[in-house]
Amino acid sequence: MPTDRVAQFSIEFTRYLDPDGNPLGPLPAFAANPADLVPLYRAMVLTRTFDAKAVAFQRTGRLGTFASSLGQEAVGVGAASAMATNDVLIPSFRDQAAQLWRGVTPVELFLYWGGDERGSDFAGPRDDFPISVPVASHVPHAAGVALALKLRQQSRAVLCIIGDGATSKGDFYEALNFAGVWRLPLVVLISNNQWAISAPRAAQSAAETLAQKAVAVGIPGEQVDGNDVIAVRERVARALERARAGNGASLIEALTYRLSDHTTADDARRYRDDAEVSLHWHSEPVARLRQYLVSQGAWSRDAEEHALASATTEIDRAAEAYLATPPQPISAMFDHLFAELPASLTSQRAQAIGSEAGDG
Amino acid sequence: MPTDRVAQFSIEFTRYLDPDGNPLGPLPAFAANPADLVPLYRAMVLTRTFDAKAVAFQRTGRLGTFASSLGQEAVGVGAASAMATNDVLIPSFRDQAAQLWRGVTPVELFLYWGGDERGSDFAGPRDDFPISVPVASHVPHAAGVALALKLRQQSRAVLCIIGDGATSKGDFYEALNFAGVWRLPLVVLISNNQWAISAPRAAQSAAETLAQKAVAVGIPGEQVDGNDVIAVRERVARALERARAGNGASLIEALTYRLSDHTTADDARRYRDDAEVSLHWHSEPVARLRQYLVSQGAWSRDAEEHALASATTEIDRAAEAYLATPPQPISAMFDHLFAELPASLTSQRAQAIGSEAGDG
Amino acid sequence: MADATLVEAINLALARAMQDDPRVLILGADVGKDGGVFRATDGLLARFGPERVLDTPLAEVAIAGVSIGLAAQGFRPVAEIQFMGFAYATIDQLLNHAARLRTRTRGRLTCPMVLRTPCGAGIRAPEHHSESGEACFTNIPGLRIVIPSSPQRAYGLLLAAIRDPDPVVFLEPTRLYRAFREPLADDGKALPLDRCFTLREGGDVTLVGWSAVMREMLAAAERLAAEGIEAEVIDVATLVPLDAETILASVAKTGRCVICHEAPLTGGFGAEIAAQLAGPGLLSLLAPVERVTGYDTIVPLARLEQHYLPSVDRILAAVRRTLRHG
Amino acid sequence: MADATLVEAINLALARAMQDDPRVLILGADVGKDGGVFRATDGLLARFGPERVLDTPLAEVAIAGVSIGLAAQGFRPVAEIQFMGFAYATIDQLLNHAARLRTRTRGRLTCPMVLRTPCGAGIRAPEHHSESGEACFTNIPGLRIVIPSSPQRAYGLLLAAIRDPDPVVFLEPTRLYRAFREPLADDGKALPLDRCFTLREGGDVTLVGWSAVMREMLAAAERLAAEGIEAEVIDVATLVPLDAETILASVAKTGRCVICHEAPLTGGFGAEIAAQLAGPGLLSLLAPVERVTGYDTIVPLARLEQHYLPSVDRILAAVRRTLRHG
Ligand SMILES: Cc1ncc(C[n+]2csc(CCOP(=O)(O)OP(=O)(O)O)c2C)c(N)n1
Ligand SMILES: Cc1ncc(C[n+]2csc(CCOP(=O)(O)OP(=O)(O)O)c2C)c(N)n1
Ligand SMILES: [Mg+2]
Ligand SMILES: [Mg+2]
Repeated sequence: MPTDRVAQFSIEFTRYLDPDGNPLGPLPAFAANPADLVPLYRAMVLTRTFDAKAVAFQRTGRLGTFASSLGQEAVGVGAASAMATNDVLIPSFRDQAAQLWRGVTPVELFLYWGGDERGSDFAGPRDDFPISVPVASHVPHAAGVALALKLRQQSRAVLCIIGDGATSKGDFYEALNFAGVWRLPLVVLISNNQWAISAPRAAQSAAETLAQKAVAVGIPGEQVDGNDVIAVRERVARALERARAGNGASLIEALTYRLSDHTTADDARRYRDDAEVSLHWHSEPVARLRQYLVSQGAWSRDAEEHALASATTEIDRAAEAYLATPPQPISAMFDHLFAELPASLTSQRAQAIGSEAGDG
Repeated sequence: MPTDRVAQFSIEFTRYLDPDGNPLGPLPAFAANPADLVPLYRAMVLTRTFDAKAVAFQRTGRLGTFASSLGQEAVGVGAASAMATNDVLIPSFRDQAAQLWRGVTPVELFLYWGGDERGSDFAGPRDDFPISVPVASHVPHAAGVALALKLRQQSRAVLCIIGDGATSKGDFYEALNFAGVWRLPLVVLISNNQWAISAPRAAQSAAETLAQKAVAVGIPGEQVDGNDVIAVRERVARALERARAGNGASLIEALTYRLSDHTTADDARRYRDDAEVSLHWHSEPVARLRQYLVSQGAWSRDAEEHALASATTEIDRAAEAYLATPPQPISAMFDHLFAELPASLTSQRAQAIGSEAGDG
Repeated sequence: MADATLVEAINLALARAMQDDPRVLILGADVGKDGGVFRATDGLLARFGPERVLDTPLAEVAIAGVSIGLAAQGFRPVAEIQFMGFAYATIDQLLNHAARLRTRTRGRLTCPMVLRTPCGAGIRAPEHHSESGEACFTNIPGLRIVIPSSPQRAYGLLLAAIRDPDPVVFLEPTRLYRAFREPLADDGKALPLDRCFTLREGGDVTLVGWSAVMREMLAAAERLAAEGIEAEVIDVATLVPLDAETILASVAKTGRCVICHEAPLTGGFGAEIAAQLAGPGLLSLLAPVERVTGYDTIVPLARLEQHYLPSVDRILAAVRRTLRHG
Repeated sequence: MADATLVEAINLALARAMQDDPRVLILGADVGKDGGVFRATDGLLARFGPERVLDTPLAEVAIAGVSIGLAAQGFRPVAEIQFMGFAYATIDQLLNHAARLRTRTRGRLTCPMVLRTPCGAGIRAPEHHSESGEACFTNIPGLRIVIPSSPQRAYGLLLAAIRDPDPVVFLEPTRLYRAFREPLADDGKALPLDRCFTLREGGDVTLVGWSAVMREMLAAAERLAAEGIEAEVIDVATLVPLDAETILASVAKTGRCVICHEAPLTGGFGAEIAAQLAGPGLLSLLAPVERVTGYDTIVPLARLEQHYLPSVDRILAAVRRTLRHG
């Protein structure tokens, strides 16, 4: 049969530290001095502490439904630490690790998950988007922001984080295709935690890897060990540099695992074996980096105790501040809807405020 | 850097006849006897004759906006001739070649494009879908029909035809991903005519081929010369057999060219060089197969004249029949909306019929 | 005859429909082992198997579109979209295809599908999980739009929706999923899809609405009864096709009407009912028609949510305004 | 001051907005060299270059979503969707994001975008090209919905929409694109986005509507005038936010109202206007409010299309019914 091979592709996987924290080869420059990795470690600990507190608050009725990132801390910390301050983060609902690194405060996160819109009015990264609850619906926004940066000829890039389930959605695909056509300064990072609520990775797509979805839109795609914060940071940094340099978008699939329930409203035991979860505890990211730091004499039991203590103090203070924050006035419901409230809504606003006493 | 190659892919391109109709190698079994290819040739001629008449009718106000398939006849005829009668066709708006082969009558096509819904009530292939005008929105339907066939354990398959522009849409991608996960008996055929109205192929996606979009969903993808009816039929037949045998979905990109304006409402000169069009006339499918048949002594000037004459007669007869078909009664607007017209609509129906005289 | 919550009634109706008709299938994200994020499909996978309860990838457009293909082939798919906030993406498929496949083919192909999705606020849910978006679907000819407000009506109306030969959008108020129980006979009896339900009779004022806020309407009626004011309470239940007759007949009797829904006021479906009263019903009206609804704002997050929802007090205030006339 | 058609007015407004404000961008399929399938963007690529007139791949969801990202970054994207039939896919992005980005972030990020799309029947277009789907957008808080019905209003309202700091859905009646010309001063003057337009004054009956059918309403008013009946004709133009005052004031004067739109009756936005009359406007009504609209059916293909559209005769018949009262 007269056929020619017209195109070829391959997907690579990168990892620097094995699950026990042993280096598999020379580490990238930023990791040359183990002490420089301590901030990454502290950030993962802070995230884990925040998650634990948030789950506890939800259980005791002080927070709404919450999505823990337990086991995925390296994805967010590795990626955010690879970003420049003026890059833009467009996160999903499980990306508190990245948000905290970017300067979103724990108080703001508590407020948001506690049902207060002010939690998305970040004092810190003003261009960063609020988290996207509708899965993958923010990837087009990320493409739009990236287009804005490109049109202004700024050397800035956009990082958009999504889950494995999000890769099944058309908006993810359409936006990635735009990014390919326009060579946008965009990096889409898939935090593949192997589950989308009860759907295991294999039920989400017949694709052998999620990284290869890049092939469909003609951009580079690769896999990285999402529990190896060094690998995540190195690969995301490279992709962001590429983007800022005008060489276009890329897709990175970080392989990690959701050690928690999907959210506090979920009971994973209905669909997932505990055995599988226990297995994955062996490769979780915090212990992995700790083991490496300890092996390099850059970390100690003391340091660990101090780190945990200071993280706990910081989160507890934030929790207090959150609980002490009075709710917004009812009028807030109307006051951010438009730049200027249309005349037709002033009576509704008055009614709502008036009903304050009687109602609720 | 510690990296492993974890996946590899390649895309192949198939062609049996070169643009001058010279075989590049042994032909598939169905083409062993040149005489067996004559029905394919006649079908392409019939389609081209229908298109010419439809365009003429539109120009003279006897038909609505119409999309000619000039230059793409081999895609539809090759693919449809590879289908079993009880396979299901889910076509786009430029797939009259496939529809005619499947038994949709020229009268039905004229009625449809003339603005009469009865044109989609095919007397022939009852399971085939009406053409889809919203680009790519029918690919999910094709996946659904394929799922139905699979659940009933029938050895039937679905052929869905789309354009190159359609491959940028999320519904195409979502449906193809479902087909991958569920190993559906579905073949999606891209009639890549290099243009989506004014958007050239390169502006549609940075992907080197459209066939490689299959990689994103873990199904086989390949390219075929869409102006070589033998190649199209052979590759589509193989993919359909694979589907019927329970081995899942595949994606085929047929490379062809839109020799006409996008539709009768379009003026391609606004965005496309005539030089490019002339160039592509050299590789158009009808002449290519004719040259092969002639070289094999299976076709002659006489045969050609007869073929054209009979095609013209058939299309003219159909055109007459279409023009002679009175419009539906106004009540038709209501009578196919629901299985049973809700009481709340009976008065609207009466009003519409009543206004027949006064109105319009 | 056991008591059931609304979500249990949905589950019973689904099981009954699947048992009665092998063409009925369920598909959606997490509808299998997980039993749906609200447990509406709990146990159905175990009972009917993976060929009739299909977990899908996470893609609402395809869930709707695949259902259309299944329906055209003679199946009776019941698709679940996890929250209304994610159902808007399916409007394209519903409007351009499901609602008109029969019309487009003059009846050759039809689309007997049901698209189920939870709606409404009041459960302190995350962002995008509290909308009442029914008005995005009520001006789409070819669709039926149904919203039950009790376990019994949920059961009977869902059975009717599944048996209906045309597409139905079936909205389920999350606030009522587990709010209360009702005796429910799992007898396979469907309720009519073209009829309002009069929950309480009264001659002084008509309260008409749908979805979760029916509870506040009934509570308001109680309070009024204590004052000797008899309110007639009507659950529209099937918004499209609308049973205007029942509403008009009630207002012909009471002369006063308060329309109540959780969705925003402007362009909400309550306007259609008010329009019926301004038209055919005008001569019955003794007082201006009142609408008590959600405000024309985004539903606030949990901390302010309850101030958005129509309250018993707002309903009572509206009723009192209507009673001041004539 | 040259005469212009509606589509030429759109083109002039786009050019003016781009010239006045470097943040204004145009994006969509075929908006570049081709100048848009209706030529609304004709010449803009040549004049403003490929960095401000962007041809996109064929993907409506992304066109809307990318516009949101651009707007959040301070650009003023004007996105074109080729036909309303393909705009429904963007409701998810408009409702869940564009309409609430300001609300979600307490004003930190905003969404000053315009989504333009042609709407309506009457040009013998192919399937899915003739819908009037405005009611799918009018119950979405945070969005403005605008439909001009003349070249002058198209020009002034589009300028206002582009300058507005919040998202606007701008619908353009294809039937009017080239139906008639009007003197148009390309003076960069915007028209208010919160006001109805009274096209003709009269004391006997109020005709209120929007989009292409304004022409039939004006023709009906002519015919009535010949009989000595003075109709006041109001073009709502901006459906949301609705200027109910102007309509109520007119009906307070006339006591009679006929609402007209091309979209289907049930759940159409005309119901909102009737609801205003049944509420605050009730005491002015001397006759039942009439609605003359498209039927609750799929818009038929070309051969029956004209029987679907509201006609002058249907409007006149409705007016006569209102005049029989009081
Ligand atoms: C469009 C959409 N559909 C459904 C949901 C409900 N939902 C919330 S999270 C989730 C699973 C997401 O899985 P994945 O993308 O892998 O992210 P993860 O939760 O694993 O972080 C679903 C289905 C949603 N939020 N958005
Ligand atoms: C969803 C959608 N968007 C826009 C259009 C308008 N439109 C009709 S055909 C077309 C181009 C389609 O290009 P392609 O898929 O390559 O098919 P071709 O016309 O080349 O056969 C467009 C944009 C449409 N019909 N559907
Ligand atoms: Mg996941
Ligand atoms: Mg094409």
